[in-house]
Amino acid sequence: MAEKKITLNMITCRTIQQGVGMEAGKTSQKYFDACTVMHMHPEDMKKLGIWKNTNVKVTSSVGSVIVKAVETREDLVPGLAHIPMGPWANRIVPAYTFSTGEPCFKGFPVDVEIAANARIMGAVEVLQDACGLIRK
Amino acid sequence: MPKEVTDVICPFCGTLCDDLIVSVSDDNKTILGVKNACAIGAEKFNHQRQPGRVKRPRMRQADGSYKEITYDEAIDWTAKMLVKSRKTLMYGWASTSCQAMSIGHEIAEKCGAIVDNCATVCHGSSLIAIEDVGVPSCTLGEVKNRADRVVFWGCNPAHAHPRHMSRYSIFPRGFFTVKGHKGRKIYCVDCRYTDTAKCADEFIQVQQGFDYELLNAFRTAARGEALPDTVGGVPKEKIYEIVEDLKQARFGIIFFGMGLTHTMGRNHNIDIAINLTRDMNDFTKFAIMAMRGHWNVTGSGQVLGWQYGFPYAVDVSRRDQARHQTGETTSVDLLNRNEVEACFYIATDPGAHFPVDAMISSSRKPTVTIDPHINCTTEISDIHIPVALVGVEVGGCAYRMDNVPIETRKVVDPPEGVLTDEELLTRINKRVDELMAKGGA
Amino acid sequence: MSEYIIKNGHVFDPTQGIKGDKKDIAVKDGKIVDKVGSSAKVIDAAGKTVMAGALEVHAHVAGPKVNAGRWYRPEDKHFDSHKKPGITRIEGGKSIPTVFKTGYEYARLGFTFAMEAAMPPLYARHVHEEIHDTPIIDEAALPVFGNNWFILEYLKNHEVENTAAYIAWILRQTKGYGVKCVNPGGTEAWAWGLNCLTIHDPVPYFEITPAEIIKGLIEANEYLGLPHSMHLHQNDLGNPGNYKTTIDSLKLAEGIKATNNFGREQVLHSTHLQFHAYKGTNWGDFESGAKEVMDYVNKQKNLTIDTGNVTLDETTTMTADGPFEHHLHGLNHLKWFNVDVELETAAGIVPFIYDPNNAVFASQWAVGLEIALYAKDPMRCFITTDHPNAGPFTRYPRVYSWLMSKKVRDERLNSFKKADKVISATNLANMDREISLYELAAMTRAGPAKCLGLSKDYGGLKPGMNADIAIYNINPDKFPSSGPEIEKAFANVAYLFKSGKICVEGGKVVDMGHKETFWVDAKVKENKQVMHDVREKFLRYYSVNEANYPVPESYAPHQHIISVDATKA
Amino acid sequence: MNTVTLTVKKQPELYLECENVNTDAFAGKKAADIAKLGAYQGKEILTLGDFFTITGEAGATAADTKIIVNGDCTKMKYLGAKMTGGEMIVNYACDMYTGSWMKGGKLTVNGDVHSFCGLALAGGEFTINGNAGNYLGAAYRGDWRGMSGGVLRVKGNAGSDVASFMIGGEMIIEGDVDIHLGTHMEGGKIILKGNANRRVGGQLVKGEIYVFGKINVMMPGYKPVGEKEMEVDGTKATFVDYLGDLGERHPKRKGETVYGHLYMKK
Repeated sequence: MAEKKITLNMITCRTIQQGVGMEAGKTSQKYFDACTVMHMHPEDMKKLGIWKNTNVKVTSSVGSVIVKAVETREDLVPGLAHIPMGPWANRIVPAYTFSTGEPCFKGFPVDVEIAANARIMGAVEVLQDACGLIRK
Repeated sequence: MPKEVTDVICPFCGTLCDDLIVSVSDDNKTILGVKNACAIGAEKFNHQRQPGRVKRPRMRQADGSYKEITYDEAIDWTAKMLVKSRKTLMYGWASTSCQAMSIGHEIAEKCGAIVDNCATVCHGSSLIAIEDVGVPSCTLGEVKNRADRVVFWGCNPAHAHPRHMSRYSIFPRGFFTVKGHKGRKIYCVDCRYTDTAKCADEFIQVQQGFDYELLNAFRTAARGEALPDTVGGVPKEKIYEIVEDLKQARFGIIFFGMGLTHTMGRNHNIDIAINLTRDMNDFTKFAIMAMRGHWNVTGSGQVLGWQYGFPYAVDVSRRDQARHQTGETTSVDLLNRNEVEACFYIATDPGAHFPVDAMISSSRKPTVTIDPHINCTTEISDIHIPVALVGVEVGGCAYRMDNVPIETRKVVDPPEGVLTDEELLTRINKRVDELMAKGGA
Repeated sequence: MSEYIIKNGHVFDPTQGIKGDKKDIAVKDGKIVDKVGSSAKVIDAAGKTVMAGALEVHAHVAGPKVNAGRWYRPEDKHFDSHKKPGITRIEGGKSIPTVFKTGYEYARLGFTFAMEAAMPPLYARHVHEEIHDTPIIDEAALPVFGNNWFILEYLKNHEVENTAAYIAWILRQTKGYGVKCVNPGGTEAWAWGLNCLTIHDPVPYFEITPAEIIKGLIEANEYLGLPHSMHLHQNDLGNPGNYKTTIDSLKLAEGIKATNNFGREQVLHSTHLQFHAYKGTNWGDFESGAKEVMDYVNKQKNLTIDTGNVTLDETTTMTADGPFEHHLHGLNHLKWFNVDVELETAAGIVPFIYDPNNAVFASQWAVGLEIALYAKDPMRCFITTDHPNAGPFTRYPRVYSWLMSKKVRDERLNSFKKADKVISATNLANMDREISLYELAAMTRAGPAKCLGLSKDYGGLKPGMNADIAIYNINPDKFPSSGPEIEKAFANVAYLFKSGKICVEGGKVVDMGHKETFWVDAKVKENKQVMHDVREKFLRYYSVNEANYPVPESYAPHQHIISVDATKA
Repeated sequence: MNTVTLTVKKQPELYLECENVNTDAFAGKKAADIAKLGAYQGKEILTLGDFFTITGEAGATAADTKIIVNGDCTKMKYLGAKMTGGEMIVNYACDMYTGSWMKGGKLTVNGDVHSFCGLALAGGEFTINGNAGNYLGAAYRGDWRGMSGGVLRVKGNAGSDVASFMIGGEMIIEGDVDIHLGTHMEGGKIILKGNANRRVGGQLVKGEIYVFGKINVMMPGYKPVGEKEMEVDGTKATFVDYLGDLGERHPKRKGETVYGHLYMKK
């Protein structure tokens, strides 16, 4: 029986697709495709009970974001997850800096739940939504 | 007849490749193609000619939409914001030229602001470490010509600095390294089996967040002292073996990235890696270098350095002195603590790269963003002022990750009427002077 | 431009032999002139000392290592960053001031020119960016050559002409002023973690010795007829017993005559000699070797030197002598910065505290003063602190006070915690000489100007010369007797004229002047070999393209280009 | 000893730089003069009188002066910084740099303090009857001279980077600390009554750290060499003596290498 929620250790890093997407434009499809994914180990997917390319809700101490769980050629160990840096990853990155100026981009716990039918927001939307700038 | 501009400097990452060839239409308006660039660099040039580029400043209206305004209006609004605010965050600078930064600093000193650059969320940790313990380093050509042991620790140039490995660190043949890759032993230490790790002769998988302990073990091993059985998931035999091999280097280099700067302990991870490098110099020659990411972020540190004596997070808000304290005068902390009253962003996109809580705080303050393109930050700002792309539509000085400055080249004209950063900042500076002469906003 | 007449000041000008006579100095259109019209502004200099603007012959004031020293030492300015009222910017930094403070402080001390002593060619653009931002004072920079692969390869076969052609090429690429040589061969050896401690140690791989490099560079410099001579930081800096290597190096200049059109007489300038004049075998039996070294220097007319006076402060050492900084870090364990620069050079930085309670540091202080006091010809011995290595340049007034007053100097000497040890290890206690204002003008104005090949327009107050003038609140008839008084008088000029404009008045900066960047354009015969080698090295070994190597014109908007024609050499 | 009492009457809108709130700045002044002392809020120059009701008067010197601060000080920086003598009591939480660069006297905070407090403490007594933030008693950035003297006591917890580059003096933390305790330490004494997260004594050259609780992950550069019965801050116990950091350089004295000591309570 798969669990409904698993806890993973999250890191956010650059990828070349994210770099290309960024230069293509923050509102481009390339950027969206590159940054709205979460790299997971196949074992963790099994544990959560999903196949790759399923949308998931990722929740940290500061918030939640919907991204798509995918496998990666850059192997992770089980328990470690990665979302490329960008406004989606930053919806869940804790802003605490340990008085060093650097927030917790790497190594913070997240809960991952299945959210197969949830919509992934756009780059601007995901930020404006957090800032309360979207008029409902 | 299209023409080719040679020796063009790539405006993307800190590798600052300076061998690009860009073909340009004969009216100097359109980029037709780019040679030698990596995928990201090429995209940067391609984006220049994308349709729909914003060519005039925009102001957010009450309904959340943006309307076009003139440069004069945008400049006036910005200058008034700066003069009125008692403490402003002026953040970014990594994608602009050193010449533009100088003008920005003058404005900051006049208006009372904190000047911070992208190091603050990137290699700021490295700068703290260097402030604490120095750094033995070298230029990238030294690596190409001499290095026979190369360690990539918590960095992934295959993704973040795509031409680094071929130009400097793994593959090139240099003066004393005629065998190229074959003459070098490549190590990669990471918590993931990255594409860089795949290029390495040896991959050491460290448990996420245990770099400090592992580096401590390397240093302990180098002194011949005892170790626990495993450190950070790495068996002690492996640690001894690697350390002995590193001692055999004639010229060794450690490259590190955000795997160290962002991970628990931050500056301490780099601090101890620097100390390992220092220790290795008792046996042979060793250097260490930060894989600086965002293009001219190094240049911002240099200009702040010679003008104020600090590499980032420079607080001239009181206008009578310059101060620097990472953790206090750094952008994310300033936003977290609501220490500033207004935000001025230039040549970067904190909206995409700052943690959300910092940006929520930012979105509640008057904000001006200066960027060639629409990005996440422009869409939560009061004003977006588009400018020419530095390194594509206007030249200017940029510093490479090893602090080597290169004057970048203009390859095409900016869209008609679009100001450069230098022109825009000069006009804001002038408007600030006018307002202050009149006694404020 | 305004006209000025500086009236009734006590003028000290070695270029005219004026030793404190009351004399009026007229200024018009940026130059010193015979006379000015009746509408000229009158500056009353009665009871004051008038000298030419001082020239700094050797300081680290701009460039990559200076800046690294700045930004990696936030603690050097955490409590020392202030804005003064007026037109000046925020000024920060004790041992390594920011560019703004550097310009202002030199001007307040009466300086109008500073030579950046070590410019790595690859980083020339950085050096010029800082020079550009440094207000008021004129500046120039010396590119380093002593460990450059081109030079090592040419001089291995004693190819002086190729060496000269390459130097000329570099000067043009970097907007450089002359030939600097730091720890010849030793810094290249450092790329492998090694060093050359004598002038006969072979340089790894390159099959050449420091002696051959030094001699070859002197010859190439004279082949070109550059305004300045070869400028040498010798091997084995800072180690007990090094005075022998020092004299051995100086001997390499014997028999070589200066060839130039600038009135320069020396062929070798040996810098911060204090660090190179040590006897003994270790820090325990360390002794001053100033007498031995200066006896030799006094005899050889084709040498000039600068002192490198230790000021007994916390400071930041920085040099292209990479192995030395590593060695120093091993002694004090303070944070070590190093950069090796491909094909060219290296640099190191370590903070340093010259604690007066330490007998060695106090002795170094004495050695520096001895060097100046032993100098028979003040036109060949210049006062420096090798800023910031032996101390920051802002301490010049204090160094002057020690040199000009035996009383002030002895007070310091006798109050050292280990005074007895210092007195027995050095000769200073027995020296009575006091440097006069006239000698000081030679050591800080006329001498450096001549040494740099600038004596036609700078370093004096002759009509026709550039109107760079410093007026001090010093009445030579009532010369201050206490250290603090002397310091105060030299620390803030009453007036500083830069190119005929008043830039400092009563110690306050009132105008940013019109700073110029000096560089030397040496024309040589077309040299296909050298140009081929350049192309080759850039294609294969440099990490930048040749086309991106030169310093663009815009970096030096106000250039003062000194042309040299060596095509007929 | 004369007493000056400050009571917060207005909260700053930004943070207030109270570098003039210490016994040295007050010495020799009456309430009216103290009220005129400057305080920056961003670029705005205000006075202490704008924010505090001030009563009493100071003694002739810092040593003769006692200051009591009442009211919410959470947005006030530099309270008691650089003081050289006398006494100061803050009856509320305060912000950064409280008691930093203190050389003498007695400073008590009856509340929490933020980061960078007690930086490079050189003398005097600094007591925090609450929790402390990060970089407590550490060195200023780039400086190798951290806390060098005096006694710093925290009743509650402290954050990360506590006592970095410590070279002397004594620090007692009665609660827990986060990561990096005593990093780069080269002298002095730290007593931790609670637990430490990770990285205790990394790159330590010299000095002593006593830990009563647990350390989540021990640094690999420490090795146990024996046990010692000791009385530490009033508690008698057996401690396991670890030498370290064995990855770091260590000075020699009379031919013997001097190590740092980490004492873990059994």
